[in-house]
Amino acid sequence: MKRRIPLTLTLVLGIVMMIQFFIPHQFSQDFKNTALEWLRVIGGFAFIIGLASFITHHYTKIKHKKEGWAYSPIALGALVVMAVVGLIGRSPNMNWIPVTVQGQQISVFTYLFSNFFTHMMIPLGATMFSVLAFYIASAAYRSFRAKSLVSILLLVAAFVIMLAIIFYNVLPLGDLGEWLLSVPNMAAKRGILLGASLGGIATSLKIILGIERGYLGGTK
Amino acid sequence: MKKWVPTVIFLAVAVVLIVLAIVFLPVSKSVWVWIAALLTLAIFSILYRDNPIYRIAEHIFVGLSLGYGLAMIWHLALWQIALRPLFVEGRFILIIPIAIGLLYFTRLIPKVSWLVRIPISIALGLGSGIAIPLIFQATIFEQTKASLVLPEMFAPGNPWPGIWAIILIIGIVTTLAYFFFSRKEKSVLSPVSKVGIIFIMLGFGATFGLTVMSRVSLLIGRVQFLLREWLGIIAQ
Amino acid sequence: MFFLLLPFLLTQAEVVSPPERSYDPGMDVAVLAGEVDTLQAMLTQVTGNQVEDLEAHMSSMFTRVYTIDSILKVLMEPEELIVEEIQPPANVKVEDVRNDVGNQLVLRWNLSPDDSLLDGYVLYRAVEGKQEFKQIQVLPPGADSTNDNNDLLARMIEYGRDEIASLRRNLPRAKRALPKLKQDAAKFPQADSLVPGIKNNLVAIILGYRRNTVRQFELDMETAKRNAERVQIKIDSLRGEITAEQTEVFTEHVNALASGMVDLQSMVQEDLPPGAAELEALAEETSKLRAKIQGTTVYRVQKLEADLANLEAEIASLESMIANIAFIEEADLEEYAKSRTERMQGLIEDSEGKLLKNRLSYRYKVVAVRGDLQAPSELSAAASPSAQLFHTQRINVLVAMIFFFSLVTFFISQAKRGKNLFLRKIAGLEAIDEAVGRATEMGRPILFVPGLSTIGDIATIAALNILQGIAKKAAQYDTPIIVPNRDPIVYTVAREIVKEAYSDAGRPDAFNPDSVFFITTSQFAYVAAVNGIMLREKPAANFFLGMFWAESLLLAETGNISGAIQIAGTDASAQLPFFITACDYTIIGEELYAASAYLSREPNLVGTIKGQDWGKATIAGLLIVLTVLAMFGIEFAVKLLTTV
Amino acid sequence: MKFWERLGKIDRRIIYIVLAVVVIIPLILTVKLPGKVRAMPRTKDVFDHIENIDPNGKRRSILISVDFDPQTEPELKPQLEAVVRHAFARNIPLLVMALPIQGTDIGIEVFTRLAEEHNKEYGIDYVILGWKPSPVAVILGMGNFIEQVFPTDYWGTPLSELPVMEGIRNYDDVGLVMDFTGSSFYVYWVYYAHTPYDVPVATGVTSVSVADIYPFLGSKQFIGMLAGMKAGAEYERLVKDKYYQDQDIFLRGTQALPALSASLLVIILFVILGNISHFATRRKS
Repeated sequence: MKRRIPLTLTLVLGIVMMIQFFIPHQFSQDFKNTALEWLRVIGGFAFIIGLASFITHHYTKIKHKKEGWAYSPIALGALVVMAVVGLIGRSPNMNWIPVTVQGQQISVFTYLFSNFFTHMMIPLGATMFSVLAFYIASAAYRSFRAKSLVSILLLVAAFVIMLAIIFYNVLPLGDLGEWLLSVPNMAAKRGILLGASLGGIATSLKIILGIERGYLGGTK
Repeated sequence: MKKWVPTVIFLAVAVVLIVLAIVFLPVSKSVWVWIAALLTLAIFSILYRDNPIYRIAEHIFVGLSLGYGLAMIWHLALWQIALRPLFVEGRFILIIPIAIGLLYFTRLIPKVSWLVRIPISIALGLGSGIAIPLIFQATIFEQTKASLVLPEMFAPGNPWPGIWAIILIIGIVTTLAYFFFSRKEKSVLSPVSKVGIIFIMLGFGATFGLTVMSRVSLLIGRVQFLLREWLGIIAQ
Repeated sequence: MFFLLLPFLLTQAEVVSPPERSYDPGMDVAVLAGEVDTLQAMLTQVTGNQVEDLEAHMSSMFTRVYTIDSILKVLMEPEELIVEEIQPPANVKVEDVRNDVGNQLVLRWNLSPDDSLLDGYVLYRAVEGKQEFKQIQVLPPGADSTNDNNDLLARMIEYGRDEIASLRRNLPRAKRALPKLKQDAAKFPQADSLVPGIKNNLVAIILGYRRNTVRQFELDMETAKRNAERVQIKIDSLRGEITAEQTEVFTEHVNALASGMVDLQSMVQEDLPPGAAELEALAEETSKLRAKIQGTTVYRVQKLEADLANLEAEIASLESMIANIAFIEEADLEEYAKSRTERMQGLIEDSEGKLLKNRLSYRYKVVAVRGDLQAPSELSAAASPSAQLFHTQRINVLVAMIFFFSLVTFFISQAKRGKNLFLRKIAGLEAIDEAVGRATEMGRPILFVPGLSTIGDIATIAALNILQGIAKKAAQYDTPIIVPNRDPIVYTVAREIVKEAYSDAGRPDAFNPDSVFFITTSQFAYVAAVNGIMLREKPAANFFLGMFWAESLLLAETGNISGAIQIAGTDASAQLPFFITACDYTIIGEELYAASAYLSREPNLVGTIKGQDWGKATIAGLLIVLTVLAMFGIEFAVKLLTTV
Repeated sequence: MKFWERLGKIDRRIIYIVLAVVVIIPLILTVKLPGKVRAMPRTKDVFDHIENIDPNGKRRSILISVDFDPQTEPELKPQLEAVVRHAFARNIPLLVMALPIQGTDIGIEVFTRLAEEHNKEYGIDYVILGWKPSPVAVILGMGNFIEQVFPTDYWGTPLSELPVMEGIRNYDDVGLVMDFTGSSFYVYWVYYAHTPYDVPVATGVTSVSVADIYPFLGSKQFIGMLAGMKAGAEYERLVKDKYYQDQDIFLRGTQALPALSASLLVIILFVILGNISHFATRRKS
């Protein structure tokens, strides 16, 4: 029962949606629209899983005083503050504790929420990725070796693309880069795309047929 | 070196820079820009080595993101498309998907935690069923069709599109051959797949160059922020 | 650092402006219509109307002369034609649209011979056997086909229903709110008279928009007033910016331009035949100059003044709106809601009457119209919009689906029956023995990173399958293996796998429980820890298999410096280049799945790989065959792949 | 040979500093590249398509999907701003949504700023639809009826009360879906919007995914593509030349371009130097 119900649901819904694709009749369209609406509603609740695992992860860390546990209260605190500020501050017509910002009266919660986003989340997120530029520079110097025919080809193609970007105004180089992207690159990527699509279809099929059942709970 | 040394160095450098900046530059007067700038520098501090300041900034980010998601999901999803239609507009049919969605909570109750599989299996079943025919249409058919060599590509005076199309088709077929795992060694396909690897490497090379550009762009974006919004060195 | 300047020096060498697009033939008429107007105006101004020059100019610019002819015709024969009779369109044909939900018909007819004289065509429809014709569409002259469907009508009906529902919902609310609103409105000076239009508007607002209380109006007004003040201040400050000196320069420029214009005009007059092009250039030049001279300050002042005027008007209207609320009675609300509901109900009924119905047949007539003249066509044959149960243009998708599904299930069942399905060896896999051997010789450990993703990722599962084989070999040679994990579930699975491998090799006692461990879920902290392991323990062989993101670069770089043999594999195509350049062997994309199938021999995996293989072979075959067919001009090849 | 050996063992932090200097100096000196930025054909395609949208016609609106997180914001924001400026200049109604949740507030920030700059009004010239869960269901659902997916806008106002939505019902009234993404959301738009509903789709991506997108460009499933920060600069140039010649607008991407060229060049040099030092020292040993 614990396995049969979910497996049957997947099987039935998967096959029904596949058949729906081939039926243009109104009832089929109505069914599809309802299914999509329900899917959106159900999807709204999916965040619970992420939230639960985040809280338990940090809670156990603090409880057992694992390495680096001191940071966990910071993460949890940030979560609570942002959630409270957002839940209150993003409500329609919210004007608790108004403050004046650039001549507009807005709630202090709304004010904090938008500033937390633009002046904390954006810089933190964007900088985390920009650090990679330094790592690439270092790896370029220390590890990108032209040690085989394959890696020589790869490095040459990469150089052509980078030079084409820098000197795009200089015709032959820019056009060579464009050609590299739209002929050999497109051929390889299309081949890989076709293979990957077949892989995706096969995986979906296995999910529907209940052969692939990793989603039932991770371990066997 | 002691563990706290980088922290101290970072703080010292930060303080010196801040003082210098306030004295000599048209720095921003907004507290928020300052917070953003200091957080940016905190993340950059990992370039020296892993340190507590970086870890704090990282954990703040993780917490904020999740808190943000929670608030937004309540306002934009649960309220707008589930609860309001149900309670205000009286669309009682929505009780069913809402009940199914609530099953996600059983994850927290060990005894009935298997019930969480029901919403997951519904989402996966619908998703897979919708995806299969559309992937056939959107990639397999569309991409194959777009790869065919057509006579009109060989316009008199400009046969190049046709020639490139032929190379394209050679590249696709040889790439597919490289990933063809049923081929025996020393079969005809071996040299073919060697041609395939050339195309694959040129393709990856292109990705490589572009990835480098991408990362550098992100860095420039951050430096632009520091120099422009914060320090005011670059003109607005 | 001279190289910093290099790009700029080089780009200086050859600067190429973007290639101009040639005119889209479909756009010729639109482009030309604009051209003719401006040119005609200019030519008239300079020389009087000379059509030959205009034509020469236009045919030099455009290849499609026939559109010019039609425009010229209109230009040269402006008198109104007097028409006494028009011919009807003929041969009206109706067809059902296939593969739809059954709500549309396609109509085609031959244009009336007097098409160019018509105001347009009007389309009428009647249910088969009934005489009552309803007007459905009005079409412009030149239209010889149309699609009759329920789209627009459905939209109307939905709109009407929404409006009725919101009226019903809001009436009691508005009634409740009204006394309070009137109280607040009393604070404002009374408006001179109640404008009926504003009143209706107000009633609608009070009914429909619950946020729009007087409070909101007041807030809006405050904002508007504040903005007006700001704009005023800005204008004053900008005015201060123009100094006497600037004004002088400005006047100088205008004078210079005026004198220049005269010269240029006379010059143009002299060599007119090819001169149309110069005229154009002149116009452009002049407009640019003018913009420059006007200067941003003047422009901004003007714009701000316009803003100020707008704001003041807005304030006035808001004030009168608020004051007018005092005149609204509860009866007004009711009356408005009632009349509006009636109107919407009328709209809905009318639209519903016009909806095409699935099971009925319809006849059409098309009427040519010019002023009061009407010429109806013959009645069309009857046709009925039917809904289909199978989408015939998707047969190819169905065939492909069935074919591929049977391939996959066939091979899976073959593999399950124990049939040995051949899979080729994979280069990176063969190197595993070499790497493990080297680690044994050097007496150093093996490092295995099973990717950074969760167990739900196919790449992670593939990596764990490969780990099984490696751990077994390590157990046999008694070489230590280190498996750091980022995901807690992957960690438990990996631990079981390594433990099992040791007992399979007959040495369960040699398994060190500390060799498989969980580090942290934080991406960069995990990478820092693994890098630390590589630098401290100096493993002789590094395996990076599974799903990787940006950290691929960091891992591969550190491993490279520590001098280990590195074998990597992932299906993340953006990360593969880093592995290829920094590792000794790389397992590329799908090879990873194949490798895991090859090692584990799990029937599901092997069967799927085989199925996909033959799917790929089919695509490659089709590509070649269909290209050959297409080159011989057989359109079937392309049609076969066209889906809707 | 000792020189190469020592060069090979150089501290990574020195490399970091070199890169930082190469990025900062062109920005501070506000180096301007000579000549105008030449737009790549893919960028031009997007520009031309938006040029040909008739703001009074049937397919008159643009649906902008801000499908990126803060992580890739520096690369995609110049593109987003340039496209929004273009649409504002042409008075095209804009619908703004997001598939990942954090995209909404990035969109709000950009739109509130630019709308003020261009005198555009919320609800009349553009609308923030916001975010809804299950991307596949959202994209497919909007093909049927936008209001079914987004009954209200981001702030809870019913869509039917916003003038901008008048006559915009589903993809049939959308002239272009413009998706900006730092991950693979572009595939969703091809699969679930372009394929079933045949709406023109274009994408603005980080350079990482550019090479992967070419197959879809070749098959015309995307009408065009904006590739990374570079394309942002190109688009800015196209828009400024056509609509804002006399106006001073901040060109985020154009400003960054010299630093981008310089740092790419430095990285190429690093690879070459690294390889020379590697092979020189290896031959010795």
